[in-house]
Parts: sequence; structure tokens; C-alpha cells
Amino acid sequence: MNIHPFPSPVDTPTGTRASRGLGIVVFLSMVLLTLLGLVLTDEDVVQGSTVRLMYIHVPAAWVAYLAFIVTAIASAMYMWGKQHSLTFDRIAGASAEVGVIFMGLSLVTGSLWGRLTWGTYWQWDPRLTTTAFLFVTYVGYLAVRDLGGSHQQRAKRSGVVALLAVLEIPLVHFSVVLWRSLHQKASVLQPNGNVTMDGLMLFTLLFGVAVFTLLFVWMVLHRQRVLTLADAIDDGGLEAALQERRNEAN
Amino acid sequence: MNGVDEAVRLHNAVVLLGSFPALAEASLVVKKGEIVLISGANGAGKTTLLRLCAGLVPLARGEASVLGFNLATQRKEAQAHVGMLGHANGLYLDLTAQENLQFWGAVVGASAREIALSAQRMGLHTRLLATTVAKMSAGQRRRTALAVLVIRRASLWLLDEPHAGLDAAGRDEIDSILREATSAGATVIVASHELERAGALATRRIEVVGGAIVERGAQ
Amino acid sequence: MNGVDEAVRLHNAVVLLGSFPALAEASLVVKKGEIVLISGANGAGKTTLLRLCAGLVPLARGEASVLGFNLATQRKEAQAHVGMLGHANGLYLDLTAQENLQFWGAVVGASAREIALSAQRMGLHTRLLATTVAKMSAGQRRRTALAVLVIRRASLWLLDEPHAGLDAAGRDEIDSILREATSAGATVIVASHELERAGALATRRIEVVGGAIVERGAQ
Amino acid sequence: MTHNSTSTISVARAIATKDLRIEWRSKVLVNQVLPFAGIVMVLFAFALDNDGILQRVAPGLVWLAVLFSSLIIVQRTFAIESADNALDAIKVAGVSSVGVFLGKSVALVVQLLLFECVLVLLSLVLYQVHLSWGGAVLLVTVSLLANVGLAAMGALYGGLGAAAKGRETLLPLLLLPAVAPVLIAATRATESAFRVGGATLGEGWPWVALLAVFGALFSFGGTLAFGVLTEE
Amino acid sequence: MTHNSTSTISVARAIATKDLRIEWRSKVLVNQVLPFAGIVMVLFAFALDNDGILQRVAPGLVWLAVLFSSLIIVQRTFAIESADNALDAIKVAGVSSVGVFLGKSVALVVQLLLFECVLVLLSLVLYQVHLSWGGAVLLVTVSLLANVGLAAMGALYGGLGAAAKGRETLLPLLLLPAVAPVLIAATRATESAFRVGGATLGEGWPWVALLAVFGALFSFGGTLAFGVLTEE
Ligand code: HEM
Ligand SMILES: Nc1ncnc2c1ncn2[C@@H]1O[C@H](COP(=O)(O)OP(=O)(O)OP(=O)(O)O)[C@@H](O)[C@H]1O
Ligand SMILES: Nc1ncnc2c1ncn2[C@@H]1O[C@H](COP(=O)(O)OP(=O)(O)OP(=O)(O)O)[C@@H](O)[C@H]1O
Ligand SMILES: [Mg+2]
Ligand SMILES: [Mg+2]
Repeated sequence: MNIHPFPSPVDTPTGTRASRGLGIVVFLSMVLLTLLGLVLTDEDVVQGSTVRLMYIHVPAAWVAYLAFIVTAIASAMYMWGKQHSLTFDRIAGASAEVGVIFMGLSLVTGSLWGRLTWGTYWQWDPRLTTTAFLFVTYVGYLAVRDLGGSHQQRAKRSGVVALLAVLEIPLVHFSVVLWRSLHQKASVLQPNGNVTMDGLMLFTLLFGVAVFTLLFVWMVLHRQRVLTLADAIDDGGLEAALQERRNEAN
Repeated sequence: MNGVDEAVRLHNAVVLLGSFPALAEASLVVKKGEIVLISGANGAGKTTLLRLCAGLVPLARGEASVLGFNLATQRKEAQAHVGMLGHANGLYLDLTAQENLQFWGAVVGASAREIALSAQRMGLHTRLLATTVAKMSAGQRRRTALAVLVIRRASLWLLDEPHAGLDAAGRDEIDSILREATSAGATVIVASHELERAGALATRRIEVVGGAIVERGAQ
Repeated sequence: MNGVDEAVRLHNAVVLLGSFPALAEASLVVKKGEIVLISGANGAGKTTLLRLCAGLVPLARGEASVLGFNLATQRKEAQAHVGMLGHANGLYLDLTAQENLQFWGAVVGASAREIALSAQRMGLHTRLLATTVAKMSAGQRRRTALAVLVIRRASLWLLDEPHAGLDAAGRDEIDSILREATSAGATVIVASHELERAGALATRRIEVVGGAIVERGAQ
Repeated sequence: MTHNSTSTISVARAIATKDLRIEWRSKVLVNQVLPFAGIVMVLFAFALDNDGILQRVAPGLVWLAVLFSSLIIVQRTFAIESADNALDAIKVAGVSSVGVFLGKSVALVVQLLLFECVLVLLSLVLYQVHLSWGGAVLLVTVSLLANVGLAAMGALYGGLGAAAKGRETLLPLLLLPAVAPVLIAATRATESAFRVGGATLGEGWPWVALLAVFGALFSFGGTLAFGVLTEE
Repeated sequence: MTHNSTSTISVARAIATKDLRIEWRSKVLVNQVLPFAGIVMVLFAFALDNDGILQRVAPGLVWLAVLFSSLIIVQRTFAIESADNALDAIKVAGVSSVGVFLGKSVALVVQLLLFECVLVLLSLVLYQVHLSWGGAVLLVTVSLLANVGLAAMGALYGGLGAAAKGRETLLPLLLLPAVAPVLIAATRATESAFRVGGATLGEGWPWVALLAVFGALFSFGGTLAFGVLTEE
């Protein structure tokens, strides 16, 4: 007995021609980034080869910021849009999930890097601590999405949390300025607008940011479609459950 | 569309608790001034029906309006005119009956006189009024909760087994309170398993079966 | 002195809750095999009377014995034969009905068959047995509590408003369970406000007034 | 026929009065949480008593104790509402959720202030900190502002936890990262007030400004968000 | 006609199984108390991170976190019984109160052990403590023995608090001073295991003996006293 009024979600692909194209581009750029990071760029005068971690660490952190900002914007569009369209909510959710992954990546690469340069995986430094808090906050955001209730309710609740949580990003960013910190001061984008970095290194870093951004877009596209299908399965389950409930009456 | 003489209008209302459809496409129209008795087996969905009308559970599908307000968009407006007595009493156990009444008086804007009057009606005499709810017997708590309900002066009364736990005098009192309320224009919906008692009070009877509504006709 | 055919004997029993004498020199003798209905106003002391017989509240003055055991000295021995259903259900909300029954089965030593049988009697079908109590409706919880009571196979059944919250089928079932129990030699004391319903079941009726007992004669 | 709905302010007042009266009656916080926090601080004094470490970390300890107490206070303030399902009754009354939020927040602020007074006094005695008049003024300002932030966030996320039954689990997860900045700013300002590690009074006031910003932001955000998070 | 009353052991087993199953089902401790304790430890690290203080106080922090968690676990384990008044039902069943005490204690020991594993591992990472094999053995022994003492006292006073309704207030007041010796002994032994402040492994074992004495004493006393404290 198939009571689902739509093609089985299991068979529905989440890719389209465009997203597959994007996937290929992301893959190729990744290869190029690896080459740039590991082979083509020089060692740093002070940090030696460990500087190569930067090409993951920094883009991952920045794209995580981007993801959380996208989550906030999508949530705002859900809340203040006339339709209260769940699509925006699902984009917000997908973006936060990917952001948590990137933030985790940045934390991991950061602590590896810390082990190499500071001699310890973790320091109770403002940047590190606030980053950890940001990570926990979005884990909390995902937990709120999981609370149950209707989809609209999920969207409203998590939307509010997303708008509050995004305010933590400036705190993380300026934490190095606010507190005496071990962590690298803003070395790429300095407050006075000067850029202080060797040409190819800078290029690699920026290229890394671009690649990670594309990767982010690709992941969110797919994840968002998966969430759409999951919601559809929920709704389909409703039909079956209603039928069963009516049968109670005989 | 929403007739002014309709207190409740449900059309194919679905309510999900978790993923369980406690109401499965229930449709119902209650006119103003009616006293409707809802009966039905345990777990049929009576409590859920009342909670939907009170705006306490979200509508998953279908339409629902109360006193002309659409529950999906004007819940607060509707709630301002709805009073509900659930299975739980909604009292603060560390406060005395008097303090509970005062709190609700302040929240809903009832005067000290109204509070004293409704306490008296529900048989809360001086010693009881000064007793914390935690120390009261089951029926005394229920009486306090009913006194709180009375000062609401709601236009739509939703009662979940109001007679349970009350003694004979309390039962008579609540019946006469409900009759007075309807004759002053209010509407009453009562879920109950005491069919003789509540049936005598009701002007109409419906049954909830498996989350849907079956009419049982006027009495 | 304690006749073997007496299930309960109270003589001028006083029970204090805090400093309030919820029972004030109550005297009562219940014979084995009786079904006694206790009625009385809210706060009169019905629940306290049942809790005294269950050994849950201490006797401040007077004498009390249950099934021949003196409550002041042999409480545990008496309790081993007493089953009680209070206003609360005494269930674990995070466990399913099945798990609750299994727990009590292990505590009182009932077999899996008995458990399955009593669940079936109380209408706990497969879906319900696998539902956590927290998700159940009021009546479904009450049914689970009654199923737990049934597997106790007590000699003295103390029930505080057993009908409240149950639907018509549940009411009939509990009545027949109690009749069966007494015909097998057990004794039943029921506190209730539903006088018609419980009165039809009872072989004798007493009233609690202000913490003392007034006989109402056999029905 | 129904009463005119009451104003936001009177709802807030009714709720705050009721919460404080329940605490006054039951004394759960005073008898239970306060000794607990006190014992924490004593144990620390006991564990760290050497080389002036204690004085250096005293401000951090005070604010940690406040933070943990505040979690318990928030949980308690919503447990009161869930015990006999008064939360539903409040919802059905259809009153302004802003009023509910403000009432809960005010009651929390008052209770937190009481806690802080005791904890700060205790720390002065236990950790032998010297407090100047200027320091005292700074400290009072810090406490007031920090409390506003803590209370607003506590009321907001406590309400969410209570509304989503059985998921009180979320409270520490959501609340702690959100109020961590408040904790840090308050600690730094208290370091100035206590003059530990060579900090001067003047260094404290910028933190006060930060606390004010947080307090305002959280109260504003909470006021807007409470209804959405707790309803339905 | 009534069933034969079941043995003390089977009552204990039924109660312990049920408690652990409820925790397994509701995950309140894992999802709520554990993150809380974790965040406590993180915040401590943040507040105290300089000049090697952190390593020196790490053992104390671990046991403080255990102590607070144990308070919450005890409260929770009796909240389960009071929620729908199952405590009365258990009393009316007339079962052996020794069985109830043992069941509750065993469930507490199991839950505390789980907590300690996580907290100790966390402290190794957060506080960068080095643990030798000998240290690990010492630590496991300490945890086991300390838990027995904590659990027995917790079950005893938790039961008292639950029986005297609305007086849960009593729990920290009674429990904290009673288990303070356990806390101190466990901290000292853990200092040896972590080798902080020049402590050697050998110095730890006498504390273990003390913990064993406490554990035995508390279990024995609890078994005798539980019935008296909780009944009527
Ligand atoms: C667990 C440890 C670490 C964490 C959690 C962490 C976190 C972050 C974050 C969140 C950012 C983005 C900051 C922003 O622009 O707002 C960042 C940037 C950066 N990190 Fe780390 N980091 C860690 C360790 C390190 C280490 C060890 C180094 C090098 C010694 C390092 C070098 C950098 C650099 C160069 C940037 C770019 C700075 C800028 O222009 O703002 N990080 N890190
Ligand atoms: N979270 C949930 N998951 C699954 N089923 C649920 C959940 N919550 C409630 N239910 C089910 O939904 C139904 C709710 O029924 P409701 O409480 O409205 O019944 P009722 O008619 O008031 O019954 P009673 O006469 O026992 O009070 C019950 O069958 C219950 O088992
Ligand atoms: N701690 C206390 N202090 C003062 N009075 C108390 C205390 N505890 C209970 N009471 C009073 O003792 C009486 C207890 O009555 P009990 O619960 O036995 O009544 P009941 O006959 O079962 O009533 P109901 O029909 O309402 O269930 C009530 O009047 C109650 O107010
Ligand atoms: Mg119901
Ligand atoms: Mg009673």
C-alpha cells in the first residue's frame, strides 16, 4: 500500500545539472588549492611549513561566519516574508549545518596549528574561547530545530535563535582586540585597510576563501533539498497516520 | 463568513501531538449560548479538542475559528475571551487559594469583590482561603481552580471533566454557574465521562471517536 | 481481639496532617468481603482515611488495625496485602505502560502472564503498551494504574475515586474487577463522589463528616 | 462581557510579585541554592589558598558562582509554572507575552541581586579582598547591568525550555554561550574593582559600558522574541 | 491470595534497572547535567588559565564538578519517584526498604561512574594533565570507592528529602557536609594520580584506604537508617 501522493523521496535526486556542474568546479578548484597550498607557495619566514594550515583554517572560519550570516538572513526572510515560506527556513537550517562543520574544521586545524606553533592544542585565549562558544551556540540552534512541533513552529523558533546567535560573530572577530590575545591579530584585513602579506600567499588564501565559499554553496543546495524531502516525508507520514486514526473509529 | 452567532467552527481540523494525529479532520460548529457535552472513549481526543479551541495546540491542517477569530492568525484575540479548566488545575502550589485568586485577578483584571464572590460561591471559606494549595485535598484544589475560572468571565468556557473530584454540593454549584453563564450569553463546552450528570446540563451532545466528531443530537 | 473476619478496625483514630486533624476520632469496622463506599464533602477526610488504612500516614491517637495487623507495630506486614489507587497514579512518566507493569510485576512478584492479562482487561492494547505514560491521555494513565493495581492481587483494595477519568467501558470493567475480587475473598473500600455509580457497586455505605465517620446503612 | 485585557505593565507586575512571593514562601533559593553557592566558594578558598592566587581569581569565582546559581534560579522560576501546568493557564488568559517576559525578568533580576550581594560579601571575607569606595560603586553598577543581561537571556531561554516540554535540557546549552560575554565583562570589571593583578579602577568602566550594551541588547531581543519562542 | 513478597535482592534489582532505564530513555543526565558539568570545567579553565594554576587545581575541580553533578543526579533520581507519587505506591507495596535503598544506590553508583569517566577524560584534555598507568589505576580505584560513599549518602538523604515533601531544600544542606571528607580524600588521592605539586603516587593510596572506610561506613549506615528516615 503506497499512500504517498508523490514519487518516493528515496528515488528523487537532490542534484540538478547546474549543481553537478558546480560540484565539478568545486572539485577541480580543490585540487588546485591543494597544489597551491602544499607545493607552489613558499614556507613562511617565521612559521615554516606550518603556515600552510592557514589556507584551510582561515577560509573555514570565514565561510563559517558567512554560513551563519546566511542563516540569519534566511531566517529574517522567513519571518518578515509575506508567505512565511519554509524554503527560507530550510536554507537557514542547511546553512547552519554546513557552518557548524566549517567552524569545527577551523577549530580542529587551529588547534593542530596551535600545537605546532604555541606547543599546545588549546589555550584559554579569547579568540579560541569565543570561537568555541560560537560553535556551541549553533549546536544549540540545531537542537532547537530538533525540538519537534510543526514545521512552521520550528521555523519561527529557530529563526529567533538564529537572529540572536549571529550577534556573536562580531564578538569573536573583535575578541583579539578586546582582550589581550595570543591569537593572530587581524593580519589580512587590518583596521586601517593595509594588506600585509606576500603576493602568492595572499592569493592562495583568497583563492581558498573562494573555493570554500563555492563548496559551501554546493553543500547548502543539496542539503536544502534533502531537508525539503524530509519535510515531505513527514507530511506523507501524516496521511498514513490520519488513516490509521480514522480506523480506530471503525 | 464566520457567523457572529458561532462560538466555535472547526473544519477538517487536524492536530498533531508529536506525530500522532490526536484530532483527525474534526469538523464542528457550536452556536453561541449552547452547552455542548463531549463524550468519547479514553484517548479519543476530547482534551485535544478543547485545547485546540483554547489555542494551546497548533492546527496542523484544516480551519478553526473561535468567537469569530481565526485561530491561525488571531489566537491572542480569541484567547482573551476563552476560559479553560484542564485536567490539571493550573494553580501555584506554594501560594494560598486567596493569593492564587489575587494573582489571576490582577492578570485578567477582576476586582476584589468579584474574587471574594467567586471564592464564596465555590465554598472557599476563610480557613481554606488562607491554606496553601499544596495542603489542600483534591476537591478543594479543583474548587479553587473553578473559582479562578469564574473570575475570568469568559465568553467561551472549555471544561475538561469539571465534575471529577467535586462533592455533591460542588457539582450542583458548577452546574448552576454554567447555566447562569449561558443565560448571560456565554457558550460552554464540557468534556465528561459522567454522562447522566453532564447530559442533564447539556443542550447538545457530541461524541469524539478516533479523533473525529460524531453528532449525537440534541437532548 | 482482632477478629479474623475483620478487614479494617479503627477505634477513635486521629490523623494529623501538619497540625490539622484530618481524621478526628474516626471509628470503623469493615468485614472481609464487603465493598464499602465512602462518601463525604471535599476535605472531609476520605483520602486520609484510605491513606491511614494503607499505612501511609501515622496514627496520632487511637487504634487502627488492618487484616488483623496492628498499624502501629506491624505496618509492613499489613501493607504486603494492601493495594491502593490514590488521586495520583504512581506511574513513571518516562517509561511505557508495559515497562511500568513489568517493574511492578518484579516488585510484587507477578508473572508475565498475569501482567499481560491485566493489561488486556484494562484495554491497554499493543500501541498503548508501547507508549510512554507521559504521552497518554488522562484516562489511559488511570487505566495503566488500575492494571498495576490488579496485578497486586491484594486482600484489601483501597480506591480513591476509581471511576474518575475512565470512559463507560472502563467503568464497567473496574466494577466487574472489584466484584470478582470480593467474591474471591478480598475486601474493597472505595471513596467516591459518584454516588449512583459507586453506590450500585457497594454493599455498604459510610459517610465521612469533618474527619469522623457516620454510618449510612447497607444499600 | 469579558474583562478588558489588562496592560502589559500590570501583567508584568502581577507575575513578578507572584514569583517573589513564591520564593519568599518556599525559600527554595535561599535555603538551597545559596548555601550551595556559598559552599562552592568556601571549597575554593580551601583548595586554592596559597601565594595570593585566591585574590587573583576571586572575581572569576564570584561570577562563576553567580552564573551557576542563575541557571538554577531560571530552572526553578519555570518549574513553578510547569508544576501544575500554570503555564497553559497563563497562555489561555491571552495576556501580553511581553508582560510575562518582563515580569519573569524582573523577578530574576531581584533574586540575582540578592545572590550577588551575599556572594560578593562572602568573597570579601573569604578571599580577603580590599574594596575601596570607588570600587564598591563600580561593583554595584556592574552587578546591576550584568543582572539585566543574565535575567533577560534566562527568561527567554527558560521560557523556550518550559514551552517545549521535557526539553529543559536545552537551557544550559543555549544560555551559557549566550551569557559568556557578560560573564567575561563582569569578571574583568570586578578585577578592577578588587584591584587585582595591578588593574586600576579606570580600566573597569569601559567594561561597564559593554555590559550596558549587552543588557540593553538582550532585554530588547528578549522582549521581541519571547512570544515567538514560547507560544503554540 | 496475595503474592509472596519478593526478596530484598529482586526489589533492589527492579529499582536499579528501572532507574537506569528511565535515564536511558529520558537522557536528562547525559543531555543536561553532563554538558553543564563540562561547561563548568571549561569556564574554570578560562577563569584560571595562567601560570600553571590550572594543573594544580585540576583534581579539586574534577571532584567539585562530580560533587555538584551528584547533587543533581540525586535530586533527579528522587524527582522521578515524586513526579506521580510513585514513592507512595512503593511504600504501600510493603517491600523491604533495604532493597529500595540498595537499588537506588546501585543506580546512583552506575550513573556517577559514567559521569566521572567523562569528567576525568575532559580534565585530561582541558587541563593538560599527564596520567601514568599507575596513576590511572589509582584514579579508577578512587572513583569506585568515592562513588560508593557518595551514592550511599545521596540515596539516604535524597530519600529523606523526598519523604518529607517540599523539603528537598534539605538535600544540599545535609549532603554536602556529610560527603566533604569524601571529596577531600578523593581530591588528595587524585593529586597524587595527576602528580601535581610534587605529589607522588605512593602518597595517594592511604587516601584510598580512607575512602574505603567511608564507603563501607556510609553504605552500612544507609542500609540501617533508610527505613527509619523515609517511612511514615
Ligand atoms: C584552536 C585554535 C584556533 C581557533 C579556534 C582559531 C579560530 C580562528 C577564527 C575564528 C578566525 C577568524 C577570525 C576572524 O577573522 O574573525 C581565525 C583566523 C586566523 N587564525 Fe586562528 N584559530 C586558532 C588557532 C590559530 C593558530 C595557532 C594560528 C597561527 C599561529 C592561527 C592563525 C590565524 C590567522 C592568521 C587568521 C586570520 C586572521 C585575520 O586576518 O583575522 N589561528 N582563527
Ligand atoms: N506525543 C504523543 N505521541 C503519540 N500519541 C500521543 C502523544 N500525545 C498524545 N497522544 C495520544 O493522543 C491521544 C490524546 O487524546 P486526548 O488526551 O485528547 O484524549 P481524551 O479524549 O481527552 O481522553 P481521556 O478521556 O482519557 O481524557 C491519546 O490517544 C494519546 O495516547
Ligand atoms: N498540612 C496541612 N495543614 C492543614 N490542613 C491540611 C494539611 N494537609 C491537609 N489538610 C486538610 O486536611 C483535609 C484533608 O482531607 P482529605 O484529602 O482526606 O479530603 P477528602 O475527603 O479526600 O477530600 P476530596 O473529596 O476533596 O478528595 C483537607 O481539609 C485539607 O485542607
Ligand atoms: Mg482528556
Ligand atoms: Mg480525596
